[in-house]
Amino acid sequence: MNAHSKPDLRELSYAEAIREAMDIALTNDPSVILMGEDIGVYGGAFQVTGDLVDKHGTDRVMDTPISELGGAGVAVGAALTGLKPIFEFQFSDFAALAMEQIVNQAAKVRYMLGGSVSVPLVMRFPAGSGTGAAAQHSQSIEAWLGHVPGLKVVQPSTPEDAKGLLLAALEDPDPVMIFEHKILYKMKGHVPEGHYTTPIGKAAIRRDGKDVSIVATSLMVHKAMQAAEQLEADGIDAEVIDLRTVRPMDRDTVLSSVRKTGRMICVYEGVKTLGVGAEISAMVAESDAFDYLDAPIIRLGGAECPIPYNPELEKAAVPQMPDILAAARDVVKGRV
Amino acid sequence: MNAHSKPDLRELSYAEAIREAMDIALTNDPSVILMGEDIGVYGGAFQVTGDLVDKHGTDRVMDTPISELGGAGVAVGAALTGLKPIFEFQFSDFAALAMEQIVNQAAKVRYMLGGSVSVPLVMRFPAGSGTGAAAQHSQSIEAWLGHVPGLKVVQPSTPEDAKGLLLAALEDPDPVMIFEHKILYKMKGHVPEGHYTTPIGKAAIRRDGKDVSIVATSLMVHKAMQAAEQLEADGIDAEVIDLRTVRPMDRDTVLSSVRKTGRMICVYEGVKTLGVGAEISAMVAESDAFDYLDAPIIRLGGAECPIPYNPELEKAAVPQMPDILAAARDVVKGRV
Amino acid sequence: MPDTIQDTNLPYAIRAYSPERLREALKKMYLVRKFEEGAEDSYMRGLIHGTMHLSIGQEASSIGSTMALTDEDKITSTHRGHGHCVGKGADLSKMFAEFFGKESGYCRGRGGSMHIADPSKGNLGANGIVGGGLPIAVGAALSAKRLGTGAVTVCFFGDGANNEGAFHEALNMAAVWKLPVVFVCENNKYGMSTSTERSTAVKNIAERAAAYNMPGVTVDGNDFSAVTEAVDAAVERARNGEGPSLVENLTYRWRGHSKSDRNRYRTKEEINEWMGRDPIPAMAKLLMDHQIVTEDDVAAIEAEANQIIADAIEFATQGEDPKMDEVTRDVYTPESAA
Amino acid sequence: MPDTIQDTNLPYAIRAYSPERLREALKKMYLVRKFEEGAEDSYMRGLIHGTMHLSIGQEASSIGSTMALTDEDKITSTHRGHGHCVGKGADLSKMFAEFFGKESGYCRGRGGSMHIADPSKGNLGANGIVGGGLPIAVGAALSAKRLGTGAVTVCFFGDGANNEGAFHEALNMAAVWKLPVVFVCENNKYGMSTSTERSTAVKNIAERAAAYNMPGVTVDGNDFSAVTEAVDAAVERARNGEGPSLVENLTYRWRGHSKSDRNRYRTKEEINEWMGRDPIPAMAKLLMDHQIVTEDDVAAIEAEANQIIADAIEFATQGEDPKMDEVTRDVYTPESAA
Ligand SMILES: Cc1ncc(C[n+]2csc(CCOP(=O)(O)OP(=O)(O)O)c2C)c(N)n1
Ligand SMILES: Cc1ncc(C[n+]2csc(CCOP(=O)(O)OP(=O)(O)O)c2C)c(N)n1
Ligand SMILES: [Mg+2]
Ligand SMILES: [Mg+2]
Repeated sequence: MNAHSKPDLRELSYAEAIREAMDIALTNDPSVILMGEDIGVYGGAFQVTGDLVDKHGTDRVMDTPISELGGAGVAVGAALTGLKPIFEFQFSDFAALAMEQIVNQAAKVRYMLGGSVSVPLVMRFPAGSGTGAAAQHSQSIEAWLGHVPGLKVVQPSTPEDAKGLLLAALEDPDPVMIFEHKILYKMKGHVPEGHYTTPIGKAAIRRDGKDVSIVATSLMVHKAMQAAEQLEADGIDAEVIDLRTVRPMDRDTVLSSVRKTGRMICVYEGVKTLGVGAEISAMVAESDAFDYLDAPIIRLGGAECPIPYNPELEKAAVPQMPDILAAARDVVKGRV
Repeated sequence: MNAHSKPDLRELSYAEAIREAMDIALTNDPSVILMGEDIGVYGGAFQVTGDLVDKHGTDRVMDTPISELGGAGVAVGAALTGLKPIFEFQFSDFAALAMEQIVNQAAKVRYMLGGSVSVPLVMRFPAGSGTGAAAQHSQSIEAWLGHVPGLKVVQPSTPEDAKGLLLAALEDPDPVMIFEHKILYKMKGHVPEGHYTTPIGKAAIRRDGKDVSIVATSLMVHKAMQAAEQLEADGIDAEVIDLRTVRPMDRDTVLSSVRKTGRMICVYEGVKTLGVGAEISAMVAESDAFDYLDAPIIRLGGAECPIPYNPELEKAAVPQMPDILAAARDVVKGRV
Repeated sequence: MPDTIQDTNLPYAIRAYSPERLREALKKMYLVRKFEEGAEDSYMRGLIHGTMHLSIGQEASSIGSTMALTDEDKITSTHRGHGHCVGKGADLSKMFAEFFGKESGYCRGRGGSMHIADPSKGNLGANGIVGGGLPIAVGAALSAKRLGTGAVTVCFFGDGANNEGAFHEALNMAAVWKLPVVFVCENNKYGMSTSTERSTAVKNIAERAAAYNMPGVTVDGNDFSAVTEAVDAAVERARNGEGPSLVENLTYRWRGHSKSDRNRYRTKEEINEWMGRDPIPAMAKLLMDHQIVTEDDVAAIEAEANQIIADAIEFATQGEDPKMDEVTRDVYTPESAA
Repeated sequence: MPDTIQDTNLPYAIRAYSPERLREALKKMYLVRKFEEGAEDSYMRGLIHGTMHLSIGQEASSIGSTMALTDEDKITSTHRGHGHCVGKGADLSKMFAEFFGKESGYCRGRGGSMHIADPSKGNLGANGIVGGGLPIAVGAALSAKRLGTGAVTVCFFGDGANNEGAFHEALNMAAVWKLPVVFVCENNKYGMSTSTERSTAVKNIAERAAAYNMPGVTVDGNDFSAVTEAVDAAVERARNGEGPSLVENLTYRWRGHSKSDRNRYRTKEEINEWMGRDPIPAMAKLLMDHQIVTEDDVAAIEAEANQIIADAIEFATQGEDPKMDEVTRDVYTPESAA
């Protein structure tokens, strides 16, 4: 993930990896369409769709009006009747406008209809802070959707997974919500060629360790890896788990790790209270792994405020590498 | 709470208590207005506003068109400019249509503007299952709003608190979201006359006990109380805490209880994963109270499905009294 | 799909449809009425829980608006959707079984009245969210256009729903993309207790079609022939690739909005006036006037409908309850459930 | 508020406003232009992070639409809102300080370009959510009506925003309740990269006013007098209790949508054509033609604007950064923060 790549391996950025996945899907499956605001000639607000419209045309790469609720609903209706839409929200924040279609319709219709339909819908949400775009363009709302049965929710942290999870989402008959971190779009990493899938519902152990389990999501995985490297100097051997999927959560991988290390830190960018780390923590605290815990379960989540504009304040509002370092030292040394 | 009332104490239903609070507010404060769908001549889908329109007129008790996003936004704009709106969603599920105004506007505008405005807005959400109204009319979504800094979120479980928390919300300069359980609307209980407030942010210990802390919300408080009574026969002395406020959560009351009992069960109706109980559990697991825990923290939350229509299935989808009984017995006897 | 008799002095429906189709339509109108009366009765007797929204009085709109549709065509429906289901060919037994919360119901007892659907017949389902079906219908029309199926989608919604943002966004997209969808507004004067005068800035919902550059027409929604004439033209327009239309059927619900309604927002006189414009006898008269049925035929059709409903109630009563350990079944599609 | 010169041969603005007000308006137009050029420059030099949306080319619309407003009147603005702020009397120094993320900025560095507001002057703020301000404006108008303040609210939004459901819901409620609000659509032909032809089913946004039974008018948004004439009439109508109106100002943004724009959706010719219709020289000419200013006056006004901007940048540069331990300050109002 961090410069793990060998010279002979092809590298792509996270955005390019997503684009490649969409290109493969558009090429292989005529029922796939892309929908979203300014994803055509503009190439998407973050240039993720890029020039796909030139190759696949405006019928397959559809610019929608600025109508998030309606657009999401059109995607739901299309998914119910033979298409496989990949719907891009321009910023994840705007999903607040479409919660009704995502939650009351897409997530529930299969259940409400007793299983007679499926909704093969993929939604992409550029998420997170760090771009100086302030409170209405920087949220992490994966916890909302993670709370909703009927949805699957993933947060790729690497270019490889970004492609693999998107292709897996397209093979999934149910709605899959993909939270992509905007800061990761430009990150490069090895991405295998062609079609492959990364399993939805499986966490990845990014670093083996025995002293403390750091369970992180999205961009925080990289901060956790940096912290783990530095912790080595302290003689602390951290295990870093990339959660990858918020729903369904990979209980086994997390619990096994905690049984081994006896200590856990959850690191996530969303607001701490009722964020993803609350579930990770509670899942461990109610399991048999509880008996292996030697210390409280630490959560490092976003500050209890909207994301501020000032760049230094913006950093102060989400967990940073030194916070992880400090927490790991504390929890290992019994200081909490 | 359950027939605790003395003969000389005045009883009202939960719905009547809320109506009385609104009546007092409309009478005392000319800036208060009620907004919502069919809250006027119809009296509200659950007859909570009742005949208030006859007394206060259609300018103060305003029927809105079926426009949840716009209606909520009008309430935000009115709150920014001198009115104190009490906005009723007909069912909490429809808040999914208004998340943008609730979250991106009401919750954030004060912060985004550096503190130069406040949003004295109260929103009421009839919530929960048990009415046979199925998946789009039965959700518990307090966890979504509990995740949002800038909001306060309460869940009254008694008529007395329903009135007191609403009057407290009206005195609060910031947006307060009130989740009212539809099944409680007809429940009777003592309600003091006149104006009083119940503090936002304070849990209530409904029953003292030493063996296990049962932290419950809304309707679940009553199921927990019933369970606690039955547990007496087993020689289990359960403490029942009514959380009352989801944001800000009353850390002190919960932690003190856990320090005393060493065991905790969280009972909540919302979907278990990423529901309110996840936060209660995680808050304890990361605190010093962790050291007092003699057993894993049990969560009893809603099943991982939308609310089904069939009445028996509907019951199976949320925690019931026997579930609490069984969990308490297990956790006290060391079976988990 | 409409047949073709060319005599333009005849009412449209008589020209456009065979006697068989017209008798079937009358029967469907009776079926909707009897289904709802049966549902109401079951509710009163405590056999059904939850709530229900009856469309009694609106049968010409629901049945008339679905005449031109094949099983490949789609509909999206509303909370007041029993008529649409029947129009789209639903099995009354499975509808009743769903009402009773049975495994043999359309939704295996998970959905109830507000979610009856029959995807095999192109019925994408009722919806508990006012306006929820509008963008979904546009999505179905998008599929039809992209996949070249030739299918048309009829999207039902109420006068109240026309003030939802979803209405605006859906109609705009349908128009911009010229999709094969017909928006059928069943204007029964009220959204719950709120009259269109108090909720809607225009007099007729169809006036709003101009904001989307699509044809909009208002018709007597209790006149079967007028409804079919307007909707069929819109369906044909959609089928020909000319884009969406808005048809407004003016009608009235006799019953309260739902079981909690005290009917305080309208007068007895108004209700009585509209009960005098019952669309079912009007349809029977139309068919009798044109020698398509006799009075006896009508009685026989009504009796047949009664029998179907009685059988449906029996079927529903006999049905099995869902298994309690299957409460989380069907949240995810099996191959993918984690 | 408009003054009164009765000679109807004169352009409206000349009749309606005193020479002082007109000179002030020209100065404000320069201030918007210079502010944005300064912001752009600062951005290029790495002094500002985040994004910004420049309204260069649209100054007649923003300044013209706020002429009739007092400090009691309200506005809601958009992501492209610097002009509206200046129109409503904002202090350029505090605007720049906000851009620079300083404690001395309008939002104490918490909001940035997309959230500048000045409630003390009735400016309820820019908005990062397209369409987000529409219902809020209606709420402000509701307050004015209920509290009897006589205030009018001007609600700015873009052509792109007109396809949001919030637009529909807001305009409908404003009309049903006859509220004192003026909806000002700044139609600059594109929502980001999507032209109105590709996004909107009507040609002119003002056509949609009919769906809300309110007056709708389309004017040359680069013609200051045309803008004031249309908006002032709507403000007066609102002030008189006659309800809302929709005014559409046709204009153009010279710059890309934001810093990420490759300008691939429009031609150089189109941009050049509109740059030829610069509203600022047009306004200067109008005032010169009517002997309100001389060429030297215009130069002096421009120089004054330049100086104000230079001072503002200096003020912003000197400003203190927020304290890092105050990151959660102002989430809640102090008395109530828990
Ligand atoms: C989004 C949403 N808001 C409110 C409701 C509650 N509700 C159900 S039906 C209804 C009235 C709908 O009126 P209309 O669209 O005219 O349909 P009608 O009931 O008259 O057939 C309301 C307010 C809902 N189900 N969904
Ligand atoms: C709800 C929402 N959707 C999308 C965006 C992203 N976005 C910001 S500005 C913009 C274009 C808005 O177009 P228009 O309303 O015409 O205003 P203009 O930028 O042309 O001034 C878009 C799509 C947003 N900020 N909010
Ligand atoms: Mg209606
Ligand atoms: Mg624009």
